[in-house]
Amino acid sequence: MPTPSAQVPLTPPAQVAMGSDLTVNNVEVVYHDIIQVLRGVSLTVRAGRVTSLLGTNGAGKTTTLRAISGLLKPENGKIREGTVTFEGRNLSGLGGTEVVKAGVVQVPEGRRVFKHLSVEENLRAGAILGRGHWPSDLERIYSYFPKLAGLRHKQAGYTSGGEQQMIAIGRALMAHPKVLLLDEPSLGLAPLLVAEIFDNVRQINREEGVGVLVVEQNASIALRHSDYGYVMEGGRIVMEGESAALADNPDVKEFYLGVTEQGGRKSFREVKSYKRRKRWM
Amino acid sequence: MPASRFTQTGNYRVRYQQDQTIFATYAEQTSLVVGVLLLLALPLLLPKTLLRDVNMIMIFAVAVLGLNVTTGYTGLINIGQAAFMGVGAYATALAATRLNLPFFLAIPLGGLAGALVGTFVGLPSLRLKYLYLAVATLAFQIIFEWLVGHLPVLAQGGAISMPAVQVFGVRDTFLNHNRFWYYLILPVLVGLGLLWRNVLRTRHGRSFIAVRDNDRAAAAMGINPGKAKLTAFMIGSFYAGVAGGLFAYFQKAVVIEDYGLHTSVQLLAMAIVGGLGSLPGSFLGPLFIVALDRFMGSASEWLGAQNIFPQGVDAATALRPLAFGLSIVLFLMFEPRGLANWWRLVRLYFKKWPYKF
Amino acid sequence: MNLLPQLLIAGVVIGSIYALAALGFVLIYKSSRVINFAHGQIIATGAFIAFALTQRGLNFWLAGLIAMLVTFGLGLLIERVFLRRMVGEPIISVIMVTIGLSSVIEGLIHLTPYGAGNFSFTAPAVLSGEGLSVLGTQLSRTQLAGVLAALALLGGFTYFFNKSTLGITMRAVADDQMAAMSVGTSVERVFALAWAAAALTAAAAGVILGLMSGLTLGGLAGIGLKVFPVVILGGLDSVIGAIVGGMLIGVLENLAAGYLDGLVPGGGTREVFPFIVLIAVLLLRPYGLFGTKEIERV
Amino acid sequence: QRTVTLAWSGAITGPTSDAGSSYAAGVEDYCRYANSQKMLSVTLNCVVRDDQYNNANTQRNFEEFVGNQNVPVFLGYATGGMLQIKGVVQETKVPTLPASYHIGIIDPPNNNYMFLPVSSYSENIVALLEWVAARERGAKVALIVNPSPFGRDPVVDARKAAARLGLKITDVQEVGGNNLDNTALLKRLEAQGAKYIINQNTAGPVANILKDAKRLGLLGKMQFMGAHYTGGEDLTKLAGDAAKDFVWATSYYMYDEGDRPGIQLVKKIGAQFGRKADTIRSVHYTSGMLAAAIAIEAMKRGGKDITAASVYKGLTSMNGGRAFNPGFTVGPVTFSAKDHVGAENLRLLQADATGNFKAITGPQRSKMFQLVHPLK
Amino acid sequence: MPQLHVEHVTLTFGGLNALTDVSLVVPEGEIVSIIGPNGAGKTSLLNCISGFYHPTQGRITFGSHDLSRAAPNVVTSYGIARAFQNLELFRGLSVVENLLLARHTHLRYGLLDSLIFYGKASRQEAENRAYVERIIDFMELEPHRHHPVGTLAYGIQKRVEVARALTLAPQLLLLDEPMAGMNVEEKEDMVRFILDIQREQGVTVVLIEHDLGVVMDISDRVYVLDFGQKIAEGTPEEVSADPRVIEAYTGVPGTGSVPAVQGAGA
Ligand SMILES: Nc1ncnc2c1ncn2[C@@H]1O[C@H](COP(=O)(O)OP(=O)(O)OP(=O)(O)O)[C@@H](O)[C@H]1O
Ligand SMILES: Nc1ncnc2c1ncn2[C@@H]1O[C@H](COP(=O)(O)OP(=O)(O)OP(=O)(O)O)[C@@H](O)[C@H]1O
Ligand SMILES: [Mg+2]
Ligand SMILES: [Mg+2]
Repeated sequence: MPTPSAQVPLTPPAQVAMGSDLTVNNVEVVYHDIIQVLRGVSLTVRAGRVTSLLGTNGAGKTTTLRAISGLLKPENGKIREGTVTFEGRNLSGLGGTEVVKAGVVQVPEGRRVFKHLSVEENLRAGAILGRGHWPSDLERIYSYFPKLAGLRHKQAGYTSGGEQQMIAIGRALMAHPKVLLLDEPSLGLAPLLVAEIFDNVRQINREEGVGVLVVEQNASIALRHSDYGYVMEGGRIVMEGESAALADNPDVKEFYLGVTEQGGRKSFREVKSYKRRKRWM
Repeated sequence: MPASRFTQTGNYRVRYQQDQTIFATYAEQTSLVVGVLLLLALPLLLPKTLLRDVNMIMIFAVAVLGLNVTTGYTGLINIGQAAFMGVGAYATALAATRLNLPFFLAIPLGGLAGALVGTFVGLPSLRLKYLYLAVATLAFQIIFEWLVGHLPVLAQGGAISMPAVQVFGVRDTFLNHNRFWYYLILPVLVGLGLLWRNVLRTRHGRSFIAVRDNDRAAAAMGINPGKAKLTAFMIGSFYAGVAGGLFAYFQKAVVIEDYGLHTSVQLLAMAIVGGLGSLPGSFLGPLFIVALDRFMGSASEWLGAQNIFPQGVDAATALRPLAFGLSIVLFLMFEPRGLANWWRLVRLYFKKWPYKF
Repeated sequence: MNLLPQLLIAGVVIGSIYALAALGFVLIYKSSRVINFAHGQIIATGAFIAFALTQRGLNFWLAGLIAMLVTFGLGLLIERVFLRRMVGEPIISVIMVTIGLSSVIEGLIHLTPYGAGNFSFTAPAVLSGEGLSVLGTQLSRTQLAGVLAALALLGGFTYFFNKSTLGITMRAVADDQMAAMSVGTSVERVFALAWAAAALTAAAAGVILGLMSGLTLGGLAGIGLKVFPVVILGGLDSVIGAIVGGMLIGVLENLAAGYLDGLVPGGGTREVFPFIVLIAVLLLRPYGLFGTKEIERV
Repeated sequence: QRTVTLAWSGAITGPTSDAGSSYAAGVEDYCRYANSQKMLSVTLNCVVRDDQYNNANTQRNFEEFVGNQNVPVFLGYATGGMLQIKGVVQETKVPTLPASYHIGIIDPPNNNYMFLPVSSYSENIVALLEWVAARERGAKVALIVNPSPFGRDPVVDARKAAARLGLKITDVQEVGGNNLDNTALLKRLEAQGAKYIINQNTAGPVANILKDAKRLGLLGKMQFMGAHYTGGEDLTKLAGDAAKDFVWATSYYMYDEGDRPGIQLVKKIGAQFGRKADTIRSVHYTSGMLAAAIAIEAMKRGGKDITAASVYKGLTSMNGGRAFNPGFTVGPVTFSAKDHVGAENLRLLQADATGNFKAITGPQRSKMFQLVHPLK
Repeated sequence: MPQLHVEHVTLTFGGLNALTDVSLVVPEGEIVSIIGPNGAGKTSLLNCISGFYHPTQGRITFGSHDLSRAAPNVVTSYGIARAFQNLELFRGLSVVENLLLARHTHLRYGLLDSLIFYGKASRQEAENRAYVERIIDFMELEPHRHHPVGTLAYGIQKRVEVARALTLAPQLLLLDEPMAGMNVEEKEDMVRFILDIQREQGVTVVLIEHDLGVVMDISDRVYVLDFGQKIAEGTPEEVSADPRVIEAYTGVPGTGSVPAVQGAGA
């Protein structure tokens, strides 16, 4: 398992806290008042930049996003310690609606489009705050995702996985966010589409100056498309750094990128077949 | 196995079959015996009208056990359980009056009739999901009541009197009515309770839960979801039918009003207040609802006598529906797992207390 | 004289009253997937509030309006106090809460002078005048008012759900609460609004029903049951379905009463016929004529 | 013996509570009035208990009153509950007075201790048929009944009577609550040529039928009529002017007949116990009083020791010169070992334009009824 | 052991062709992968095999059994098990109970035995419990045995899905994206389980997966779908060199060694 490594020093606190950065400060989260999942997580999403958050299953990545976006409550979770600040405001403890109003919007894990609504209605449902002018916003979304324009009236439940991911991102954009939180956008997507989605994210980031925090299992693509990265394990940030530097880290290479010491990719057939007993909890 | 089986301090089971035992420790077995003795002595300890309530609770418990199979375990919301009771009651009444069958044959016959009709009514469940099935059972409830009203053999819903029952030379009379039936209903309830528990810990019971949780995955496990649902309906309405037969004898006559929508709602309320899908809940729910009704009856009468309300007794009796409704609502809001959860907590507290159902 | 056209007309008229009664039911289901068993009781509440106000000398129309506003508030209150806590609980629990509520509301009405007894509105002159004769069927002005109110409300809500952002959002909430929250929707507010709107339409239905058949608690509350075949036929979450379902049930009832009753000793087939149709419809089209088909992909 | 309990069990909430709550008030008030008048040497403990129209509750109340409190007479209520309880009543020999005037309650078997305070629904209906036959030979009649044992009860007797009276019953239809639209029903009856429509129902469904008949212009063409629970204040309130000309059969005096001693008593007692005007006006209030009055009178006549047997004796001796006449009904209350109907006399009343019922016959018994349903 | 034959299968949803004339063969004991873009119809094909959908045209056979019209539970009884793309577990039940459910058809006692729960039922329950424990051991799920699966981490839940399918003791195992949402290390674990299942138990495997690294490394044979049509088939090497596949799916030429998306963060 990766451990904090000397090659990637932790960012000194002085570097943090620019005006419109989103900062997560030493946050602890418990579910059902007993299950502690985050054990003091701190990270910064720089304004206008793409930040990635990597980590094993169950490390608490989704939980971190929920802690930011105020969606812990419906899952019976709460922030026990720490703060989330954005533009000088403390977002922790706010409800989902307030956080969206503040300009931070989450694209949930597994996309969760409104299955029974048409594609266009899905997008309009994102315009609930009434920010901007929805008809022109629709055109804006269609310009990022031309595919969606052709599917306007199709029921979202019957669109393919990649299209659903586009709908979910487009829906979030309707609220004119300043920071976009993406939870595993590549989940279940074919390689070409993964690339397409990340290109889209990059484009949106560039053109609208939106800050992006992207949670990913697909570390290679996430690091390639982000400026800065964090690695999370067991509810803690265990590593961070510029994306390029992270991708060079040997532990990251072995456990997240599947690259051998020699730099080649090792074959899945050669996985050691003796039992590598590990603790999963 | 540890040397002492009196109290158990850990899991000492070494064979999977031991995981199946219900009463494992001596403490549990002793308290079982004590419990049984207590139950047998109950009629001697309770005043007569309370004993009547106990009998009602036990009859309701039989029906609620059934409801807990369909609704609690299989997730098929059933708003027609009282109609299945009615099917059992009428079948029992016909068996007793037309075929002159003794009650120990007439009541199981009622159960079978319930099961038969239940399976038939369950057929839409093969296609219907979610709330639509609930509405289909509601429709059955209404169609049932209508049908009885149009059938002269069923006295068009008027009274069909039940013959008096005699067991071991003891006759059912006004004075011993409640004791008499207590000793007949109790074994039926205990027996059906045991069968209930057995079914639900075997492949059938698991298939019910599987269908409830995820019927597609259930099908992928080789479970025929339709068959599972129908089996659940069959078992659930068998229990209802038996309850109906018992009720027919206990009330001494079958009248359609006893098996109306209101009773169905009451049964659902009992199942939920008790805790859906729970054996102790199936007893605690009816106990709570009946006790609450008795209490509110007295309370409202007392309030009426105090002349607090301008209209005296009429306004005060409003407290009964109010309390009934409020108790359901409050339970669901604050203790959705029902009384069974309280029961569990109490048992955790008295760790050594037995009955690890 | 041919019976059929008269039966059809009468069926459509009574059907639109059913549709009006069913509308609130659909509103709640559409946004929160809750079947509201207390709907009949809310209808009764609306009617009795209006009646109590007219008893105190208020103008009929004003009384009706105030009753609608009061029940609007009542809807908000019910949602806030009882249903908000139930978000995320299994659906049967939520249904049972509404069953409990129906009992609570009945109890509360019993605490007023209107709990037991028969009352009726003194209809304003506009509504009590000569009716209209359509194809040989005489329709009263009350009935016509009912049809108009039903069509207006149903049309309004259809537009609302399909075209307005708020309407779309309400449907989105029904679809996936979590996802709706993620784009900043206040799910609570949507639910509250749905209950309030439903209660408001229930009051309208209550007043019209009260005008037509007088006010008794049992009678008004009993409409809550009649609504089931209507919404199942039309589709639980479809406003259009409510009106079509209402009219179909109205017509079917009348056809049963007109043609079947003579064949069945004792008659009264209109009481069950809708429910038999209901089961048949469920088997052929499990989500009703206009209901949303559940999307299931594994 | 210091106190004796006079107990009633019926629907104060639940279905039919509109009638039940007034009935309960009548029972309770008359009982308290009896105490205040020292009618008996003992004090009455007046108990009215809500059974929510639930038969199991009725039986429980019966067991508690009869089994525990040893009441000498039981005042009951609903058709279903009373039919169900007949066996126990027979066994315990406690005289029982229902508020349901279903003839099956006093038909054998197990009928020895069941007493109807007034004429049965069947007798009401047969009397209406006699009235029709007198007006128009061979007239066509339709019956509309409640879809319950309560409603279906008189159908058999009505058919028999109609046959003997030369009337033609064109249809028997069941109509319950929520009958918001009766167009089809009425149009069909019209097509059948039925001119007389006799109802056995509660006031609500009847009112809806009348309103629809008015809308369809059938009021003049059809004569609507009904048994005890169809008419009176309840109908007036619900149907308004659509109730005009409705013919109603009942054994009770009307509230408007202020010169009748019974009605004066009702008003006096109602005022004494502070009842609402609406309650006092209700015929069910009077009915409740009648039941209580009969019970108390039977206690008084039964002898010093008040027991079920003494009350039975007191009841069955109410005949001939010893008939009881509290003035609530148009005839005296008579019972005997064979006769289990109290005030058999009834009148037909007809509603005027404002919905007030005015007698159109004097007090009478239905002769035909005694032929089609002889005492058993 | 029987082979799976899919012959000219077409599947239509109200005008939309999810599958058009797809044919494929799965030889016994092999690992066969199906790849293709999202919405290509991979899951639909699996649904057709496992009885959730029925092909509009064409035939699917498994040995002597015709699967084209069979219900899912019937297909299962022929020895075909499946793990779903989106978790379809019994979330409220524990791992043991989930697996016991998969023994449903292997438990052969009737409703009456159930009611009495003595002898037959009791004995079989204990035997099957032992069987389930062996699977738990094999899939390394011991620590989670009694936890409700709904509360387990996503990766574990995926593993429970596979374990549950395995508990059915199938001859053919259908896996729909068993490694979605996992990091490399976790994928390696899953690959090892799949290989063990195939090698040690001789189970035939049909695998749908978007991670080409995995697919190319472990498959004996690969089919490629696009817009419901089969556009390529062959060994991993053949398929990954096929221009049509590159255009429709991977976007990058080359063999299975290092697809671009899987490459190091360069
Ligand atoms: N609603 C909840 N109730 C209880 N525990 C939860 C809940 N949600 C998550 N957890 C637990 O919190 C831990 C972290 O979950 P989280 O979803 O944040 O992980 P993740 O890093 O996003 O993993 P994945 O890559 O699988 O999505 C897990 O162990 C999970 O079981
Ligand atoms: N039940 C259904 N009703 C209507 N259309 C459906 C249904 N199931 C699938 N489809 C359609 O069939 C096509 C193929 O879908 P399928 O799920 O098989 O794709 P897939 O290849 O598995 O994609 P992914 O990689 O995203 O899982 C899609 O266009 C989808 O919308
Ligand atoms: Mg996650
Ligand atoms: Mg798929």
